[in-house]
Amino acid sequence: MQQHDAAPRVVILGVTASDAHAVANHLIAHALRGHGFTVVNLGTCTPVSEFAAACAAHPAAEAVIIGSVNGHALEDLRDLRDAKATGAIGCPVILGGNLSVGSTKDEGVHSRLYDLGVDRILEDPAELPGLLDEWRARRSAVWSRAAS
Amino acid sequence: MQQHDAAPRVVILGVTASDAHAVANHLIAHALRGHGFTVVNLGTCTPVSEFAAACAAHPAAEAVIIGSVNGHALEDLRDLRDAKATGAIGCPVILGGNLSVGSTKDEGVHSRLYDLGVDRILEDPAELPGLLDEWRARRSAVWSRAAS
Amino acid sequence: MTTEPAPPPLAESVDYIRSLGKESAADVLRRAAATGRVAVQPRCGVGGHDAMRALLGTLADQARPDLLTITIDSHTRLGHFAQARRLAHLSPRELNGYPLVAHGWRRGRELNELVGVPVQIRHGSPDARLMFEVAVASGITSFEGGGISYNLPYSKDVPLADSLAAWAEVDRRCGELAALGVTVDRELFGTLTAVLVPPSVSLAVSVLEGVLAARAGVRCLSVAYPQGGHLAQDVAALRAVPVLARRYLPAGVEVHPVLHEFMGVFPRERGNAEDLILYGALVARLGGASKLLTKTYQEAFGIPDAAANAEGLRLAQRANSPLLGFLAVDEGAAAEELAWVLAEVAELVEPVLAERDTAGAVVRAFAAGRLDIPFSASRHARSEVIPRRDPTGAIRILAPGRLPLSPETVRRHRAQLRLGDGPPDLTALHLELTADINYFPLLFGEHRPAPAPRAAAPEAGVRASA
Amino acid sequence: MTTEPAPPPLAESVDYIRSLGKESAADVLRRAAATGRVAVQPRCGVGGHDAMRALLGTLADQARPDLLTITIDSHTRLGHFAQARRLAHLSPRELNGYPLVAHGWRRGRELNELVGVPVQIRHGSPDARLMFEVAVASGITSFEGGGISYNLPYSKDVPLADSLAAWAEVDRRCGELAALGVTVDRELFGTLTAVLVPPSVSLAVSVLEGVLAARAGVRCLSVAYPQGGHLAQDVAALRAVPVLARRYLPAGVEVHPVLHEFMGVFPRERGNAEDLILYGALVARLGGASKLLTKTYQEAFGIPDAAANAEGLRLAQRANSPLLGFLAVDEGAAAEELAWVLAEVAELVEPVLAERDTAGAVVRAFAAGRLDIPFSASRHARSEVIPRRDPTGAIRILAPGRLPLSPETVRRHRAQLRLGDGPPDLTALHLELTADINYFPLLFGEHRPAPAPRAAAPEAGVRASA
Ligand code: B12
Ligand code: B12
Repeated sequence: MQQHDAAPRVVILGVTASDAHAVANHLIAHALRGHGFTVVNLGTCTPVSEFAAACAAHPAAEAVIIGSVNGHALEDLRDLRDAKATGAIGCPVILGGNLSVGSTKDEGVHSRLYDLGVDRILEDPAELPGLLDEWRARRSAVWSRAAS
Repeated sequence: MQQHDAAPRVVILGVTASDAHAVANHLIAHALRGHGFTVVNLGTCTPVSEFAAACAAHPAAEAVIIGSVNGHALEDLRDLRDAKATGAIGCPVILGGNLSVGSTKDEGVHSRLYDLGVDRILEDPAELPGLLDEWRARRSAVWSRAAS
Repeated sequence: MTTEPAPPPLAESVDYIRSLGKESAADVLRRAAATGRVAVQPRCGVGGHDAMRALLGTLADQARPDLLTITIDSHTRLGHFAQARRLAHLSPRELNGYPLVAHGWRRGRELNELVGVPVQIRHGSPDARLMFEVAVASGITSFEGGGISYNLPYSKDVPLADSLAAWAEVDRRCGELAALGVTVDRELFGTLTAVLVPPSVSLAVSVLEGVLAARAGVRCLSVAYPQGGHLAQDVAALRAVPVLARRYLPAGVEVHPVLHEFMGVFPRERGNAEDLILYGALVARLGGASKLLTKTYQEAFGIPDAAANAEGLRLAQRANSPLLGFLAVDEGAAAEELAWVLAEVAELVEPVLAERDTAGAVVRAFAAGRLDIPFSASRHARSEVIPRRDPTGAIRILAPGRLPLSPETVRRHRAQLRLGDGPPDLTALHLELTADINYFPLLFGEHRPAPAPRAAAPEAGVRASA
Repeated sequence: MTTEPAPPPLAESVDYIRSLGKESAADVLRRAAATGRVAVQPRCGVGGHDAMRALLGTLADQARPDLLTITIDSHTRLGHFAQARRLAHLSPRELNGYPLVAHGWRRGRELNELVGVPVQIRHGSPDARLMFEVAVASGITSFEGGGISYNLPYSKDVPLADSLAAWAEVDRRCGELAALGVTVDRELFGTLTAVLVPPSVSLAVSVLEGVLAARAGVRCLSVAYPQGGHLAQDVAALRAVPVLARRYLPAGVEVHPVLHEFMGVFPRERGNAEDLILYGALVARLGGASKLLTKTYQEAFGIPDAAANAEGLRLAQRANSPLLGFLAVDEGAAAEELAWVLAEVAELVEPVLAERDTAGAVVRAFAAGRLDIPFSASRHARSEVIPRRDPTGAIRILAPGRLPLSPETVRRHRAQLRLGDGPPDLTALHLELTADINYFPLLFGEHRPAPAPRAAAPEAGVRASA
């Protein structure tokens, strides 16, 4: 699954199934486009199945980037474990937002989310391009080792 | 120690030893005068000894009326027990105000004040004339029984 | 949670409502309007039934709000009742609201009976028919929503025609209840997507929803407007509500202006959040709102705990202080904003109201972008309208998209934004918009301001001086 | 409590103060004045040392005031140190403040080091010489009091000549400290007996104390004024402070207006008390106070607990909100009040300042009633001056007693009080005064108003409309 550096870099973006918060999604999509990414933005209220379908439609996608701010991340991502296990979502999953209900946060939620198949939890959307670049570099390193 | 109804009715008024709150004292003195009492007003910061001295100077006094709002009633009236026991203060003692420190009041303070020799704790200064009249009527009843 | 019996027939619920002997929300609003007080109401909802009882009890005790709320969780809002029921069972703390449909109307009655003040259901459901039945069976007759305002901010792909039809059913049900002598207070969610919503867009949507609701039989309307942050603009928007009601709604309908304390990105520091809460409450007083929905100092972090919620209410209640009679708004500025917003609302709603089938006209207008909202959660609005704050902090329209605003209106907005004629620089715009969204945290110095935008920089004004 | 070593020599205390590396109270006030913020400070004092540590810690944590306080108990105030020491030992909860002299300067240092902000001693001692030494040894250089203002409201029979002499010693000590590079903030207790104090009486006493203090070597004066309740009058009184300072005090002395949130009878209901607290804080902002002393919603009941104290501070801090730039006072009314109060202060202080020995002149003036305060706790003021509220709630002078007010001033006050020419009816006056004292509880409808007075009834105005 090698990629040309010149080929457009695709990411899949969306907000979790029960979450209608749109503003961060609009802004992140815009920022990633500004960084040269092709953003497949599934928008708000996106169930895991819809992320999986987008992965199928865009096999070159570098990552699925999911936002969740209404506190329902755990429940909304319940199906992620299966989607990752079956390969329905093959690329890494980045998650960010406000990941649990309440004003004091229990960090146990993060490990439960990693258990579900999230690959990286970020705070600040500004970290996205850097992380995507880092992963691409590591992928290239793996491929060149395979090619050598 | 019989009294003529026509004789001026005397009361001794003052605020406890450590207490400088003057306003209630001014108003109570004025109100009692309006009810026809002769008020010996010792004012603020009056130790028990000064109340006792006033009793000696005004043997006809019907009552010693003490205010305390700064929360120090118990400490300021420590000498009252002796003054009552020795007869240095012979007439009944009425106490009112804000009798302990703090915004939530422990009613135990009242019984400790009664133990010290306070005869009646009142909330509202408006009750003073009624109480003084009631006590006078009861005194008269005792005297007339004694006379008969 | 046992299996829930179907809600009783309407007449029985009406009897139950009467038997409660409570003031209705409409009564409370009417009294507030008559006495010039602002009724104060929290948002509050947690997943578990006992937790919800405790929450309502604490708020009633500690803050004595004029109305209470059952805020519904996101799953229920979207009609995912099974999911809501499962969580209510297994892990109610993971719900961001009270799953009323799952808990059922008998528990709804229990909550209603727990408190002396009327209770409102606040949710965000494009299709609220079942929830409305459960609410009425619970004896609750204050119900937020609308076919536009509970669709576009709250779901991705529900056609407007569907949500309008579902809400028309709810509104007709309100008419039936009115005929039975029960006035339902129907609050319209003019807050929309809450972030940088131009007042005319908010009010236009409420006018259209109000017209549809009144036709369906609703007799008491609360028109909610989200505090934007600019005093004269917000006061004008609230004062516009009765004017618009006289202009566009039948005389028999009571209409109450309602202010939602700032609904966008809240400052994180407690003191700053409290400054904003108090400011919002004062705006409600100055704008003549009948009701105020409060926020808490925990807003930036998550659903507040009961204590923080009560403190937010108590702070907001200070706006009803008899000692604040000296507060005043710049009446000239407010009058100017009022004239502008009324003209803009007319430009937006009158073409729609000119058509015969209003609901259909609304659907077509949104499809064509002649009605539009910024930052839509739904595909059924174009979000081509782009707002910005002007140098004084007021929310203006940078790009009207396809809104049928007059050239004069468009020019005025551009002038207020100190814009030249060229097209906006998109990268700069993104930074500027982000700064506008973070207006209050920035004003309080909580974040470093975004890199200086390349387009016309703000000049004087609140932000610059902070 | 072990036996306390004598306080160290002044130079050593100065080194200690420097070593603390803290801002001084004077620094905080200067910064507040420069930035237009109002510094916020609680009253707080409890009997036990550990309890006092906990109290300061809680307030610092939960409310981040700009300054903190050690409020002293009544026994210590009156010099009954043995009694204070006994109670500090046996039953510290029975003390209404912190007995600093009993606990001693090493514990004073501990308290001072506990918090990052400067600490002030607030007491009420006609003779504070020992307490001042303990305070300075504790590294505390903000000290309230004055030879008039800490005598007449706080003791029964201390001759003014004695208290003035004792405070002259304290003030000379401040001069010594100034020479060593340490600025002591000396707050003058213009609040006096707190209840219905006419602004000119408060300010006149502060001017005289200020003149004496400056001559003795004090370089930083805080002039405290007690909120009376009438916006324009209170704002004018605060604005009068810098004018009076320019007029009567040497140029080298820094002078800060300080507002004491309403110091009279407080409403009992929490919400009403909080309305008054917020109002007071806004008055401080509008009047340009450098500092505000806060009250709590428990004021009517007793010494507040730490949580209530912190809440009072947090509410008052809202007055510094950057969102309240729109607040304004009726500038015409404030200017009028300012002109009046300046004229009255001149009428009161200039005859005294015209004499050669100012302290002696003060003593003679109080003895003769040419200076006077209402409701004096002390025999050394006549309390012939009788205040009343006018129909708008402003505090006026019903009977000037022997105050050397001009006939014009006297006539104006009587006119403002809507008085005829006859002598006042004393029974009615008593009821009216009581109503004026209970102004805020009555305004909030907490008590039934006292029976209608027989004299001229209030007409329009705040009270009537409440
Ligand atoms: C605006 C808003 C709304 C609008 C949303 C309009 C719309 N459709 O977009 C309205 C009013 C409709 C709304 C509704 C609700 N909301 Co809301 N809302 C907000 C608010 C005020 C601002 C959100 C926002 O737009 N911020 C601006 C954007 C740019 O930032 P953001 O979304 O906060 O995201 C930041 C980070 O989370 C992160 N991030 C976000 N996504 C991603 C993704 C990635 C990959 C990464 C790396 C980072 C990242 O970066 C962003 C920038 O810093 C916040 C509170 C606040 N922050 O002040 C509450 C808030 C998010 N809402 C909340 C809730 C619960 C709801 C409701 C469920 C109602 C309720 N029960 O209270 C409903 C949602 C219904 C549903 N189905 O989802 C809660 C979430 C609670 C929790 N987690 O404990 C909040 C925190 C309010 C609160 N304190 O209770 N809301
Ligand atoms: C004005 C005032 C002052 C003025 C007093 C001026 C003066 N010399 O008169 C000043 C500012 C100087 C002052 C100082 C202090 N005060 Co002060 N003060 C008040 C305030 C605000 C009003 C008091 C008042 O004049 N009320 C009007 C009069 C008419 O009513 P009253 O005194 O409250 O009395 C009523 C009842 O108590 C009762 N009553 C009073 N006396 C009597 C007597 C009898 C026989 C009867 C039947 C009834 C009765 O009837 C009155 C009418 O209802 C009260 C709080 C409040 N109430 O809002 C605090 C208050 C009384 N003060 C208090 C304290 C502690 C002090 C200080 C010790 C400072 C401190 N540590 O905080 C110093 C006192 C120093 C000393 N040596 O005593 C506390 C008492 C606390 C407690 N009990 O827990 C109070 C309650 C404030 C508080 N919440 O902390 N104070």
